[in-house]
Amino acid sequence: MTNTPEKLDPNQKMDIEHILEGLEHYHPRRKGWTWREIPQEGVEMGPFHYHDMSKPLKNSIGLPASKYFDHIDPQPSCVVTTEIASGRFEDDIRRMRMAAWHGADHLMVIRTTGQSHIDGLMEGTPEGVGGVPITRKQIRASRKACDQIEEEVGRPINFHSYVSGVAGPEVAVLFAEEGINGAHQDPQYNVLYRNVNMYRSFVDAAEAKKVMNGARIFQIDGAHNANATAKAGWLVMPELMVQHGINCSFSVAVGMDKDLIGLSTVPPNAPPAPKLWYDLPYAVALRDFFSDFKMRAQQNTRYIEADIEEAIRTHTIDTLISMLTSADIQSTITPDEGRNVPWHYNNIRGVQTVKQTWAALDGIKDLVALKTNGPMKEMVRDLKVRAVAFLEEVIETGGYFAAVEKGFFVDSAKYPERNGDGIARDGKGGVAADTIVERDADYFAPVCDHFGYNNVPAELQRPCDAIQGCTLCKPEKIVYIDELDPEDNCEKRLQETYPYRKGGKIKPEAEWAGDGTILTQFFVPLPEDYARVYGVEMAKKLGLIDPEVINIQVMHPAEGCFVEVKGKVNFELNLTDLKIPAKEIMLEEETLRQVVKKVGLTVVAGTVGEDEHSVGLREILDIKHGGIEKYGVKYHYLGTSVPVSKLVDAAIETGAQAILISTIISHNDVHRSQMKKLADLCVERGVRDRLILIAGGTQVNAEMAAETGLDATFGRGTKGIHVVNAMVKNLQKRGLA
Amino acid sequence: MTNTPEKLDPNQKMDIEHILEGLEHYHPRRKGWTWREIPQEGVEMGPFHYHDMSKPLKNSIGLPASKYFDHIDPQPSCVVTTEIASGRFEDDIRRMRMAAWHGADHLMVIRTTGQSHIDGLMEGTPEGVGGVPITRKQIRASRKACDQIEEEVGRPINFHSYVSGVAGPEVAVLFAEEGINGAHQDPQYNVLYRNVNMYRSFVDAAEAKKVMNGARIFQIDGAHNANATAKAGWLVMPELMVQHGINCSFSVAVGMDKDLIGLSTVPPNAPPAPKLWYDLPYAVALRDFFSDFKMRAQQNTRYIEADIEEAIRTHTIDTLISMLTSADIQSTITPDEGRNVPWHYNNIRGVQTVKQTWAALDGIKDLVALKTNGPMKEMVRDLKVRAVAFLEEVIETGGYFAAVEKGFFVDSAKYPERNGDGIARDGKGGVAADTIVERDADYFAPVCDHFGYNNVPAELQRPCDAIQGCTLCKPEKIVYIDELDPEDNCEKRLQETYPYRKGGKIKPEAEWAGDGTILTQFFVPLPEDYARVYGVEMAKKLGLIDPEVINIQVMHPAEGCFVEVKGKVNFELNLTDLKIPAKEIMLEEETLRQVVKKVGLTVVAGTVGEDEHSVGLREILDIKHGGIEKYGVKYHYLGTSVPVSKLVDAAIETGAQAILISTIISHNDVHRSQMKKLADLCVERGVRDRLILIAGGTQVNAEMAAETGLDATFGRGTKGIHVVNAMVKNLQKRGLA
Amino acid sequence: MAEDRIKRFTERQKELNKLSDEELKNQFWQLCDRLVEPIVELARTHTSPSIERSVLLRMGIDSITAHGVVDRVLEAGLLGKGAGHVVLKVAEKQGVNIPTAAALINEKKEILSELF
Amino acid sequence: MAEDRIKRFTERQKELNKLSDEELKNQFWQLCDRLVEPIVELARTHTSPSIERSVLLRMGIDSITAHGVVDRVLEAGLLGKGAGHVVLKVAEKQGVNIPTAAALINEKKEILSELF
Repeated sequence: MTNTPEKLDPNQKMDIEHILEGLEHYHPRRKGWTWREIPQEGVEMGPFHYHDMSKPLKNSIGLPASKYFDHIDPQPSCVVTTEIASGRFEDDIRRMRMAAWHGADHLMVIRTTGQSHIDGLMEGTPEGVGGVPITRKQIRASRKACDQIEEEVGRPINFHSYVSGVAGPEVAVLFAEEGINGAHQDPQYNVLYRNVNMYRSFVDAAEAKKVMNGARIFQIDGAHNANATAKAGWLVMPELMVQHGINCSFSVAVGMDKDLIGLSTVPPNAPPAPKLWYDLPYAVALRDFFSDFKMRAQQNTRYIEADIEEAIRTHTIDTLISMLTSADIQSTITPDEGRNVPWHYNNIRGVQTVKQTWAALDGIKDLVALKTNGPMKEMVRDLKVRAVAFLEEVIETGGYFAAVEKGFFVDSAKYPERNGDGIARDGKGGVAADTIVERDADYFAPVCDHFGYNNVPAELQRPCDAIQGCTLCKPEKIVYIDELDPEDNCEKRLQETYPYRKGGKIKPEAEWAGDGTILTQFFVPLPEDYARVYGVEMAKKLGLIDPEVINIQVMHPAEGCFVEVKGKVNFELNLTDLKIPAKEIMLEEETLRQVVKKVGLTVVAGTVGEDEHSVGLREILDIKHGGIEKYGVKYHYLGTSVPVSKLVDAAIETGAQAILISTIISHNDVHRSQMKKLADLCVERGVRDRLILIAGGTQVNAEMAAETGLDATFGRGTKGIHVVNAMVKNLQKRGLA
Repeated sequence: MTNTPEKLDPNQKMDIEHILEGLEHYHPRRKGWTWREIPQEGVEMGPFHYHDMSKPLKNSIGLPASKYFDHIDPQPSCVVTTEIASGRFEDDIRRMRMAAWHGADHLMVIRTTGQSHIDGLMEGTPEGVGGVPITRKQIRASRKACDQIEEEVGRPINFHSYVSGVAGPEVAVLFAEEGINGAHQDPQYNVLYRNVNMYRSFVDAAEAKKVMNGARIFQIDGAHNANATAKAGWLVMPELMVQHGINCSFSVAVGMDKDLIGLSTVPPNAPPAPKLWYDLPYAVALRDFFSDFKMRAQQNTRYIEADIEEAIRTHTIDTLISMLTSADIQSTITPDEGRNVPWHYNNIRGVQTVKQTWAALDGIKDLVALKTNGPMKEMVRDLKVRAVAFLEEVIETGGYFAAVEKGFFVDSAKYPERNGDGIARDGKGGVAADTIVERDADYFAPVCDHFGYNNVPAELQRPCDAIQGCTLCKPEKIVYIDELDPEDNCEKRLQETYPYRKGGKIKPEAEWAGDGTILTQFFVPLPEDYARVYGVEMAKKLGLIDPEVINIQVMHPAEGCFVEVKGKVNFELNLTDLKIPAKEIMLEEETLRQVVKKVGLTVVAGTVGEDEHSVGLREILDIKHGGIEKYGVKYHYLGTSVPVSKLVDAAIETGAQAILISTIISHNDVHRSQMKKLADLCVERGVRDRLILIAGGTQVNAEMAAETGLDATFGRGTKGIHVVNAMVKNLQKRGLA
Repeated sequence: MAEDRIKRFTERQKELNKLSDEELKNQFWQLCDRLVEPIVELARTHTSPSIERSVLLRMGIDSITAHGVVDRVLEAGLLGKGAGHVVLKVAEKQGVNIPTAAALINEKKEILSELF
Repeated sequence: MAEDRIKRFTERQKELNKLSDEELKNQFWQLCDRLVEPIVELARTHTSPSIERSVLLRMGIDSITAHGVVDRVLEAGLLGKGAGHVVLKVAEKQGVNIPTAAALINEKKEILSELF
C-alpha cells in the first residue's frame, strides 16, 4: 500500500489524537537512510554563494540574524541530528516538528532507562524515564508524524533508535518492519556499558546487523561512550580506534554494506583544556584509517557543566573540527544536558549551533589547510601506532573476549599505560549469561535477512517461501499490538494534557505539555552559599513551585553570583484572556502611491537623543533599501543627534506633513522622553494637528505611540511601507487625503 | 608620591565609600599601557602544555569545566577587553572587579551619550546615559579601584576611555594626568559619526595624540564604526583599510610611536552569511598592510540580535579569526548588546567566550595553515588593490576634506561602487565649525607635549620652565574638582543604594545596585503574537514590575515560541532571613585514617536505577582518583544498575558498615525513589542501625538525606574525603568509633 | 607485568614505525579482521532466544506469543532446531496456520514432543 | 559620472596589478602620508579653544577657570598668541601666580588690553 501523508498546516498544531487514528493499518512509505541533496555547483542564497551547503528547505526558520540577509536559512551539507528524550512520545513528536523546522533531519529518540535489559519487545506507550519505551505503536505514530513533517519542511527525515541490549534481533526486526532509518548497534556497548553477556551480545549482534542491512538501516556504533565514561577522555583515543575497528570489521563480516556503517566519534577534549591540540590529530587519524566508512561526528558531553553558554562554545569548536576534517552526520548535544533532561528549546539551540557554525565557516577548506608536518604529523602517526599495538596485544592475550575479561577496555590511561580502572566483564557473567545455543545440522529459520547457518530446503528460492513470505516481504503479516496497560498509556496522558493542547488553557512547558516549568536568571550580590539559598527563596516569593537552583556561576567570591533557578508556575491563563493587538491591515501599494502623489507627501527626518545610529532610519527612508522614497515620499534628512526643536522648525519651514524621528538608545527611557518632547513641542507651536509624528527604534514598540502622544511608533523589523501606510491612513483619518 | 594600593580581601565587597575618601590626594602610581607577560617556553597548567598563553593570575575564576582539570584557568596571550557601561561609575567599579577575576585586563568605560559634543571637561559624578560622564573624579576613583583590583588578581589593568569630540585635547591632558592607559582617538570618527567640524577635529587630534604619546597612552582608532554603520558591513572593507591608514599616518606624522597605535578591527560579517569567506581574507590583507601596528580585534555587533546564544557563537568564530591571524588585544562584546544595556554577568560571558575559545584552540597555528594560493590569495590582493585605488581617487578629488564633502566614506557599496548613502560632511558645518585660529609668530604654549608651532624662548630647556613645570611634570599642580551638582552625584546615589550594598537588604541587580531586575525564560505553545502577550501577562502574574519581552524565538509557527521576559522583583529579602546550611567542618585526615583503621571500615557500592554512569562513583572509590580507598576504606564495587536489594544483601554478607549508591538519573525523581527504597529496605531487614547509608549523584544535594531517610547525600564536586568524613562522623555519633 | 607490557609496547612501536602509513593502515584492518573471525564463527553456529523470537516475529507471530513459544521450545530443548522450524513443523502436523500453531504451542507444550 | 569612476577604477586596477605585494604596500603608505601631509600642516599652524584650554590645564588652572579664560582671550582676539602665553604675560605684569592671573582675567577682561 502507498500512503501519501496528510498535509500539515504550518499555522496549526499537530493533532496528536488524529495521528494515533488508524495506526494499525499504517506502514512506512519508505525504508532506509537518506542523505541530503548537495548541488555540486554550490548554493546561491541571498547575496551569497555557499560552497558546502545542501538543497534549501521548503519551510524553515533561519537564525535570528537572517533578517539582515533576506531571511536566508542555508542548510549544511551534512545530516544534522538532534536527540529527543522527553519521556513521552506524544511530546517528542511536537518537538520533532520544531527541530525539523530549524534544520534537523536525523531525529534520535532515546530509549527509556533499562529497556536494554528487557528480554523481549515492549508494546504500547507507557511513560518512560530519560527516554521513551521503544515500541511498535510509538514507532508507527512517530514515523507517521515524521512523514507529515518531512513533507512540510521539504526534506526526508531519518528516524533513529537503538538496537542494543538483550533483545537486539527482535528490535532490529521491529525497526526493519516499521521503517526506522538509522540505529545504534554495537555489541561492545552491550558488553561494556550494559553488562550484557559478551557471547550473547555478539551472537545477537550478527543477526541484528543482517536484518538492519536488509532494511538499509544506517548503523552507528557505540565507541563514543568510552570517552563519555573515561576520566581523562583525551587519553583513550587509541582504544577508541580499536573499538571502532572491531565493530566495523564485525559488521562487514556479517554482511553489512560499508556505506551503511558509521563511526560515532566525539572530539574527546574540551576547554579549558587545549582541545584542538588533542582532538584535531585524532580526527585526522580516525578519518585516515576509516576512509571506507561514514563519520557521525558527535559533540562533547564529557565535560559539559550546567552552563549553557559554555556548552555552546565547546560545541561550536566541535563543529569547527568536523569542518576541518569531515562529517557525514553532525550530531548535536542539547546544551542543557549537563543540568537537566533536555528542554524543547535546547534541542533547537543545539541544532542552531551547527547551522550557524556551518554557515560562518562555509568554504573553510578552501581558505585553510591542515598541516601535514610537524606536531600534527607526529601526533597522528603516534595514535595510529598505539591503536595497532593495542590490537596486537589483544590478539596476543587470546583474542577479544579474553581481553575484555582482563579489563583492556575503558581504562582511563593512555595506552599502553593502565590505570586499572577499565571495565572487566566475565564471559560466564552478565545479563543473559549462558543463553546461546548451538544450531543443529537441521536448524532452519524460514525467514529473510537471517544470519548464519540455515538448513533451507533445497526446493525453496527464499527461506520464507516455506511460509509464503515473511513480514519483511509481506508487511500485511505484521501483527500490531496497541496497548497492554489500561492506565499507563498515551491516551490517558493525552486526556490530562488536553486543556493545554486544545482546551484553551495556557501553561509554559519545558519537558511535557503543561508542566508549567520556567527558568529565572539573575545576578545577586551575595557569595555562593548565600546566593544558592536566595535563589530558592526568591523563586518561592515569585510563587514558583518546586524551585531548584540548576546553575550558579561565581562572578566574584564577594561581589556576587549569576544564578539560574527553575520552577513551575502555579497558574494557568486562558487563551481568551490574552488581548492580541489587532494586526495592521496594510493599504494597497497602489493606493499608497496615489495618496502620496496627491498630497505631495513630504517628511522631515533625523535621529534624536544624541544618537548617531543612522542606519535604521536610512533604511526606512532610502529608495534603495525599499524605504518611503520608493512610494514617492520626499524627505529632508537632517542627520544624526538632531535637536527635536530643529526638526519641528524644519517641518514648518519646508511645509512637510510629517516628522520621523529615530532613536535606539533606551537607557533611562530617553527614547520615551524624546518622543514626548516632540509631541509636546508641536502642541506648543500649534502645529500638532498639521503634523503626523512618527518614531522608531530597536527599543520602540507600537504601544508607545499612545503613551507618548505620537501618531505611530515602530520597532525592530519595520519597513518603509509600514511607515507610509501609517502616514496615509493618518492623513485619511484627518480628512487630509 | 608613591601609593601602594590597599589590599582587597577576596571575601569582602569593595567599599565604594572608602575608595572615594582622599581622592583629592590620589595620583596614579603608573602611566602608560601594559602588555601581558608571555613565557617564551609556553605555559604548563594541570596536565597540559599551552603554546599561546600568558602568565597565570594570582586570583581568578576559571571556566565551569575547569573543575575537571584541576581548576586551571589559562590566560590568553592577548590583552582581553570588556566594555563597561552601567551609567553609574560606582556600579562600574564592582563590575570591573568581576571582569578582572574572569580574565579581563583592558577595561573600557563607555562615555555618557553626548559628552563628545560638550565643549570642555565635565566634573563630578552625574549619572550618565548609556555610559558615564568621564570626569577627573570618576577616573581617579576608578583608577584607584583598578590599582587595588590588579593587586588582587596579580596582573596590571589597562583602564581605557575616549579622546574624541570637541574637547579632545583637554580630555587627553586629563587622561595623561590621571593615568588612563588606553584611549580611542580618531579624528575621522568625530567627523563621520559625531558630526564635529572636520578642520577642528583634525587640529585638535594632533594635540591630543601628542599628549597621549607623552603619557604612553595606547591609541585605538575608530574605523570599526564604519562596519557597525554600513548596511552591508562585508562590502566596506577597502574603505576600512583607508580609514585605518589615514589615522595611522596622521598619528605617526604628529609624533606618535607606532607601538602605541592600534587598529580597531572587526570581522565585518556574521552567519548565516559565510563569515569566514569574507572576514579571513580581510583580516590577512589588513595585517599585511599594517604589519607595523597593533591589532585590536573586536567582535561583531552589526548583526547581533536579541539572542544571547547566537551572539556567543558568532563571537567564538570572531575569536577563531583572531587566532588564525593575530590579535594583540581581543575585545569582547557583551552578548546582550542587541537587546539591552549590558548586564553584569554578560560582561563575564563575553570574556569567557575569548578565554574558552583561546584555550580550546591553543596552538592552532601549529596545526593548520592559511592557504597562500587560490581564492584566499585573490581575495586578499583584490582588497589591497581596491584600498589603494580608493586612496588614489581621494587624492585626485582634492584630498581628504574634499572627499568627505563628496560623501566618499561609509557608503554601503563595495568600492568603487557607490550606493550614495555615504556620510557627507560640510567643511563649513558641523559642531564647532569655524573655531580654529591661526597661530601668530609669537604664539607660545608654556607646557610639555604640545604639538605644532611654539615660539619657546631660547633660554628655556623645556617650554614649561616658563612656569616652573607643568602638571605633566609636577602632578601636585593638578587642580581637583569634586562635585558641581549637589543633587546629581554618586554620594547621593550611594545613599539610596546603601541598603542593598551594606544594609542587609537583598535585591537582584542587572545594571545598578538594587535595581531588582531578573530575567525569565520559557517555552510556551503559542504562536508569536500570542506568546508576546502571554510573556508580559505571565510576568505580571509572577508579580514582576515593568515586564518587557526582550527576545522571542519561534520554535515553530504553530507549536510555540521561546520567550525571554525581563522585569523587576517587587520585594527585598533580609540577609538575616536566609538560612545558610552550616558549612561541614571536616575532620583531620589523620583522624579519619585512624578511625577507618580502627573499625576496619568497609563499604558496598554500586550505581542504581538502571544507571550505567559509573565514572562519578569510581572517582569517589578509587585511590588513584583520591577516593575513599586513599583513606584506608575497603570497598566492594558491585557495578552498575545494581538492584538496591542486592546491595543490602552484599552489605550483610560482607559485614560492611556502609552502603554507597550513585545515580545521576533524576527523571521523574527516580533518584529520590531509589534512595528512599534503600532506607526503607534496611529498616525492613532490621539493619538500618548497623548501616550508614549514603547516596550521591549530579542531581543530588545535601538536603535530600533528610527527606529520603539516608545518613548523607552528596552532589556535584564531591571528593572521597567528604564521604569518609561523613561516615566517620556518623560512626562516632552512633558510638561505633 | 606492567613493566613487561610497556617494554613489549616499545618493541612493537619500533617495529610499526618501520611501516609506511599505508602499510600501517592495512595492518590495522588485518588485525581487526583476524580478531572478529572467531566471533563471527561463533555467531554463525549459534542462536539465542532473541534471535529465535525475531524469526517468529518475521513469521507473523506477535511479540507476546513469540516470547512464550521460544520459552516452550527452549524447555523442550529444541532451540537448536530453530523455533521457526518448530512452529512450522507443528503447523504442518496440525494442519493449522503459523499463528495458530504458535498459539497451540503456548497452550499445550506436549505438542512439541516427537516433532523431530 | 558613475560610469567614469568605474572605468577609472578599472584602469587603476590594471596598473596596480602590475605591482608586487611589497610595492603595493609601499604605494598604500605613500598615498596615506601624502594625504595627511596638508592636514598635519593645518594642525601645526592652527590652534583651537580646546587646545588652549588643554594648555591652561597643564599650567595648573582648573577646568572651569580655564574655560572662562579661553573665552575672554578669544573675545580679545588673542587666541593666536596662545592662551597660556596670555596668562603668563598677565601673571608677570600683575606679579601674581598663574592661577591668580587666570582668575583675574575672568574677573576683569580689560586686563587683556595692551598685553602684546
